[in-house]
Amino acid sequence: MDLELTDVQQELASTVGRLLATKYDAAARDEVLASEAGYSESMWSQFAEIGLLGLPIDEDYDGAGMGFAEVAVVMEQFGRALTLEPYLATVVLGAGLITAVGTDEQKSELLPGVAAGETKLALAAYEPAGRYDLTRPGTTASVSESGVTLTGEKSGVLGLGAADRLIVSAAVDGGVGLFLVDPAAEGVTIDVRTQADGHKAGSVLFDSAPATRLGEGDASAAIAAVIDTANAALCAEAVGAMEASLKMTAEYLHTREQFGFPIGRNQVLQHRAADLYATLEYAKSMALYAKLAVIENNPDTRHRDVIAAKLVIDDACRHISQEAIQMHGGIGMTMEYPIGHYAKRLTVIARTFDEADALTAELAEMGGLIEARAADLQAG
Amino acid sequence: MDLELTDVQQELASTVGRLLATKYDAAARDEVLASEAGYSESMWSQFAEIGLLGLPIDEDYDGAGMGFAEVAVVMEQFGRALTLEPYLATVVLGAGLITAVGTDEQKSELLPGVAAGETKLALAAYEPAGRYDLTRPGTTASVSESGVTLTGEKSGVLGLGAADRLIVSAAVDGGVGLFLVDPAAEGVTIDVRTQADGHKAGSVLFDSAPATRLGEGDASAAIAAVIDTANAALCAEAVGAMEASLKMTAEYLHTREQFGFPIGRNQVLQHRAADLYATLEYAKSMALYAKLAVIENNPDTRHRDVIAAKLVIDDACRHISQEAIQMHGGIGMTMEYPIGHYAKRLTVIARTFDEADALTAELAEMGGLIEARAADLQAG
Amino acid sequence: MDHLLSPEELDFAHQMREFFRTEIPEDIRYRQAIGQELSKEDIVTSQRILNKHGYAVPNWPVEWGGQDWTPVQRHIWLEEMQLASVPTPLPFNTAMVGPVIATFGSQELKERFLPATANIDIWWSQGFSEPNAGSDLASVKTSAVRKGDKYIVNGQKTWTTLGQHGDWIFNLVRTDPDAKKQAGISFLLIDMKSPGVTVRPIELIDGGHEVNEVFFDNVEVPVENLVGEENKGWTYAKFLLGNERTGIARIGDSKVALARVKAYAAATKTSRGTLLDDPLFAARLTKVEAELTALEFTQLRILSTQVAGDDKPDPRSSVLKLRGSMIQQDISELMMDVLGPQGIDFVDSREVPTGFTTLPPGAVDAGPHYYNYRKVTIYGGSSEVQRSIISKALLGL
Amino acid sequence: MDHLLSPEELDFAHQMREFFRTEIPEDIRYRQAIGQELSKEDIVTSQRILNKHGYAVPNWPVEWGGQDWTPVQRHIWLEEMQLASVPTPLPFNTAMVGPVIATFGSQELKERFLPATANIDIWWSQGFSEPNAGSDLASVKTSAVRKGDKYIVNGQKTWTTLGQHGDWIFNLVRTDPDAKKQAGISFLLIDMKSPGVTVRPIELIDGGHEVNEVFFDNVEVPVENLVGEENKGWTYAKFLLGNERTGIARIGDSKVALARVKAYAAATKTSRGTLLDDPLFAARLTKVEAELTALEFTQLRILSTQVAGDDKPDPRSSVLKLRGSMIQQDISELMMDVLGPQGIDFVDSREVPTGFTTLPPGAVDAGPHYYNYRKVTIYGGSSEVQRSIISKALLGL
Repeated sequence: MDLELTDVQQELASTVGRLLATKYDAAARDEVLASEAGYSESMWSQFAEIGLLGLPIDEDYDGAGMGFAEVAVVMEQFGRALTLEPYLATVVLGAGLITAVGTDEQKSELLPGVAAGETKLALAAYEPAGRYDLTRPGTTASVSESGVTLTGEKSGVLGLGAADRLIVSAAVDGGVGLFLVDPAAEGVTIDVRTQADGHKAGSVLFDSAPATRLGEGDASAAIAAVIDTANAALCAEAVGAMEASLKMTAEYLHTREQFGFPIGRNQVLQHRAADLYATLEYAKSMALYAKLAVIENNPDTRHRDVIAAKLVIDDACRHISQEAIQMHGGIGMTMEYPIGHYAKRLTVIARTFDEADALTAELAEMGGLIEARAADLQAG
Repeated sequence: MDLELTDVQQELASTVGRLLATKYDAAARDEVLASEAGYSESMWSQFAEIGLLGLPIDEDYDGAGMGFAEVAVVMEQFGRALTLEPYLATVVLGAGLITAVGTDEQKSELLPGVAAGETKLALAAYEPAGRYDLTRPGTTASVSESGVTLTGEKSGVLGLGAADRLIVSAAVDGGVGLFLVDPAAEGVTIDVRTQADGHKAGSVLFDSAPATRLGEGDASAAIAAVIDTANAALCAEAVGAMEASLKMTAEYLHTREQFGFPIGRNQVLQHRAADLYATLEYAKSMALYAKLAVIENNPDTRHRDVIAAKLVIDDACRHISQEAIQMHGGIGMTMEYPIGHYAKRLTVIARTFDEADALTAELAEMGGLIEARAADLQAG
Repeated sequence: MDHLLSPEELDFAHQMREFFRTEIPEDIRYRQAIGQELSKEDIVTSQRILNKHGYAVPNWPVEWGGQDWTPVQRHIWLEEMQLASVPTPLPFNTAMVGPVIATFGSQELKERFLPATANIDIWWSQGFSEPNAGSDLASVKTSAVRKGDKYIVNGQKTWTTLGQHGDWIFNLVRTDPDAKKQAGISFLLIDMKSPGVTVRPIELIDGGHEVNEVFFDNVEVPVENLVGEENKGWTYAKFLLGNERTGIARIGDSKVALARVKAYAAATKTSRGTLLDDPLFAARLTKVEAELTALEFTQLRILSTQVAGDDKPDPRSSVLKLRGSMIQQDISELMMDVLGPQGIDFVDSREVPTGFTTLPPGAVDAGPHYYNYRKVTIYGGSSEVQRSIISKALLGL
Repeated sequence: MDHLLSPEELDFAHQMREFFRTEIPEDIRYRQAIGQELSKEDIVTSQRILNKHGYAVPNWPVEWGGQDWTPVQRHIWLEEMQLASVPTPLPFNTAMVGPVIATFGSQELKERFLPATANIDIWWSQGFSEPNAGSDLASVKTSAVRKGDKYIVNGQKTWTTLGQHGDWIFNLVRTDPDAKKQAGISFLLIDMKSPGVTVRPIELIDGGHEVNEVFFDNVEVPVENLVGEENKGWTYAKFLLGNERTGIARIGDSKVALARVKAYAAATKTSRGTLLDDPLFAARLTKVEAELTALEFTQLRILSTQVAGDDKPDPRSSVLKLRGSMIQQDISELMMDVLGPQGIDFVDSREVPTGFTTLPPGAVDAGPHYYNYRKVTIYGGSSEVQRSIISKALLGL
């Protein structure tokens, strides 16, 4: 049994970690945050250069041909530095779906550009009325001889604004299809918003907008799978952000003095920090659990295991983000101090793709993780 | 606005408190606990002497003609001393139901005996298959010319063993009726058990057991009302037991030394004790809330308010009983030290008549305590 | 609560209810009710109406505009005000500097400041906290050195709420650098238009501008602006901090906020019905409702004791702060959960470009509110401070 | 977990699974599975079978019956044993005194005690805790005064688990009253049949007899019963307490217990279906399931690091104890909630007089178990001690 990172993964972690430590410190990040685009094109190019953007893309399409394990390594580092670039949108969701359902031609057209840092993608799948539901899009595709057009509204589109191409889910043939849309095309209106964590997202309106079908057949399973993968990626990112939050909080407790001694001498804060540490360990374990589930990709257990992981991690995000601010006191609520930025990202992660109550109910309905069994009862 | 006890109530509290302080200390209680009957006849007589048993009974039937406010005062004192006598069973449930639905004749026959300490009662309403449900008894009453007989099984009968007369709910006329049964009669089998807290309760089997109808008509509302009253009484008892638990825990923290100083110097224990104090305040407030609801007896809100109170108090029972043991350490788990006895009573109270999850769901379904309202939304 | 009140108290409650709902402009109450940030003008308008009718500063001496009310009446006044979504009078004026001047100030100071303070002709700011002081308020470093008939003030204050609107600021300053910590502090009133006063906004994670840093660079302050005696300022500060402990639970506000959560939840569709029907959400909401009731009755029990004449400090006031702030945070979190994916963005308005679906109610304030309310367990005596107070009373350690 | 194992590890797991489920008598495993208290005979029978096959003391040196297993193999051994409801070998023998004698004892002591200890021919009791010591184990007061070739032992031990079955007891005794706390302590083996040894039961709130007080009244103990050197006992005690930290999470046991809760809940009717369908109960259960998985993977991550060769003490072991004990308590509470009104009574058997409804599964053990499990956050290093360990490692304070 070996659950540690491979040498290659460790090297990857160090490479990304070093890059971010030098180029993406709090001051650099503040600049990115304040920028119109909300992310750094220059960082994006550097991500491309060191191969992060093509990491999970097949070698045939200029990618590195690696797997989710490596993506998770990158996401954890991104979480640590709180990067703002649309990696999840472009590489995990976008390239993930193209890889899953795209035709060879579509892959050839789009994936090399992603790997090279030239093409950004966004998945437009959620809708204003649907909350977190992906299975019943109100957006419809209309197929005629002159081509396909889409009509409807999407919301919560991560990476909107930066995206060169949208992947849009729509009702078609009694099921759900995926479509490629140029956000600059006629009939497409975008409304980019800024999330609490600084990430750009937003809504898109399609009014008979020209579209191309991505792959063929019903895409529901592919969408569900890519959201599982993205959730596992968020788990990794959350772990990075929580580890950084705890480290920062521990340092603060160690150095901040009040009434003449470091506030970390307060036993109450020590014990609460210990609880945060335990919570972080749980989160790390469940990020690993989600990662293994995505890699194994067992259709009977993947979704179940990922939501179990996200559930624990949502709780951890809440616990650590709230306590980190409380233990910092007022300074933790200011934009000039980093801990609040972490708290905001963690709060958003716990509300991205799902909500904890619904995950809990869903996991329970799926039968949970442990089989009911009592020696003095018939199975039932 | 005056929420304090009246002078009479304060006097009552002192009288009961003094009696119990002198006659019902931990050693005396241990003896009662170890006895076959599980309660003290001598204490029962003294309760009768100072008028506690007839407290809420009408003066026409030799009672004091007081109300639930005074019963709550007594219950709180009983909670503080952790008395084992079947007061709830006899006075609150038994006499309460007879007062509510009994005929004048039945009241004359039974209530003076209760007030005098000569008659004990028990309500047999729960059934093994019904969990906490009271509305659909499987026990049936069969009415013929020779009289009424009951057939069925009851469980969770508080005060069983001591009771001279059982009040039994049974299906009759398409509704629920109440019946008086002599536990010594033919066709009645009783199985007395000891609860975790030392109180006696148990099951009764009726096999065409002779019975007399208590009052007439459907008794569902009366049963629901008396359970609300009993729940409010348990709230008061729980407050007494929790206050004693917290006092004992605070004293322990103050006097117990480890590593050379009182363990209460540990800031962690100080803050956790403070949380217990806050929890106790909530419990006191909700015991008051339940008491006012029972006294006001508004049919639209009484049940709702009582379960809201019990819900908060169940949580408080859990918080305080668990933390009181944890803060005592191993000694708190021994029978020779009182705190564990309090913990057991509190654990049982939180599971008497209801369970917290079900209360929460019920309160939610009743619409909760606060009306939904938003200035920017139509009422809906 | 009505059924607990005496007939006189009930009359009073009806009178207040009627007053707040008819005299305070509906648009102000509407903005307050739906969680919009109020402008300075809103706050001033509202308070001046209150003051005109004698309802701005009931806790002050009657001579200066106060009311000879019982604790229960004061509670009713505040509760009804919050339930009517009337903005409460500016606490820096009415609960802080006003009572201090009224109690410890000279007749001259009273005449000069109290009417203007009650009527919010002066908007007061608070200059207590300093950088890195945290809960250790007595570690004042801002100095006031007497030079003739002036003090020369140098130093920095922080966390000055709404300081951007401030006309005057009341400060703790160190007038005797050699005295021990609490000694050597004075209570000084400073005109914020004085040369050398600079206000710098602190940007908070909720995206708003609520608090400020205030810098004093050789600011000249006339000695007559000293309240009470030199070096006795800590006494006045403690008096100030001990005021109005029961109002701190903000129960009326929490009721309004929770009613709003509930109404939105009932209007929020999920895949299985409305969010209010969702068993897990409903359970969390219901527990908070029950706890809010417990909090309210804790407050009423304290009031009831006060009526009975016991006026010594009560650890139960700390329970009100400790639990009241938790409940405020819980409600802010429930509101976030109602909004779900639509509570993630920071937007200025529910309006969207043509054709897009309008954002749901709460979309503007749910997120900022949640982040902003992280403060309620930190300020005004953090939860940690409250627990220490309670345990001291409880354990005597 | 199987899919995480290497082929060799998987073979090993299958071998263990098979062994435990075929060689250990089914009636013992059944009693263990449904929460019945096991008799001394059950425990002895089971351990002797294990020992016969070399599976009682894998953590010991191979020369004394141990196995040269990897940490992962040891984990598999324990996990499969718990999943098969096989009672784990008596920890006083196998995890405590055995390793101490094997590491610090003389050759003579080893020969005399180790085989009998592994085979539970001697039932060991633990004589560490003393009245009022609590977590302060080094405050040993029981004295052993050397007189010729004997020690004269006087004093009292407490919390001696299953001491009523004990043949021998290993003790911390004070041999140098003048030395500082931790110095002056020795590790002494005492035959419990010696004159002057009295065992008195401590009655616990769960109604059972699990722990004891042990009194020593001028007990004569041959000096050859000293382990290692005089006054070095604290070193051996620390070694003992540091052993087997990963097993402390009891994950296999918790899985079995949770599966049982779930099966009972599915069989429990409520007014709306089964308890397992109740959204609030199911949510609580599901959260505990997810947390138990998190705990398991935390344990596996530690094991994985151990494989990689890092053997220094790890604050994550304290996480295992802290959270593992919480989960055990949570499960015991869920079980209480499954039983509902029928978990309130203390009964010896599910059997009832003729005609009455048989009590549901769990009715006998749910309550006592809940009360008994209050101990798991107290003993073996309380939760408070674990938090202090973690924060020390984390904050270095």
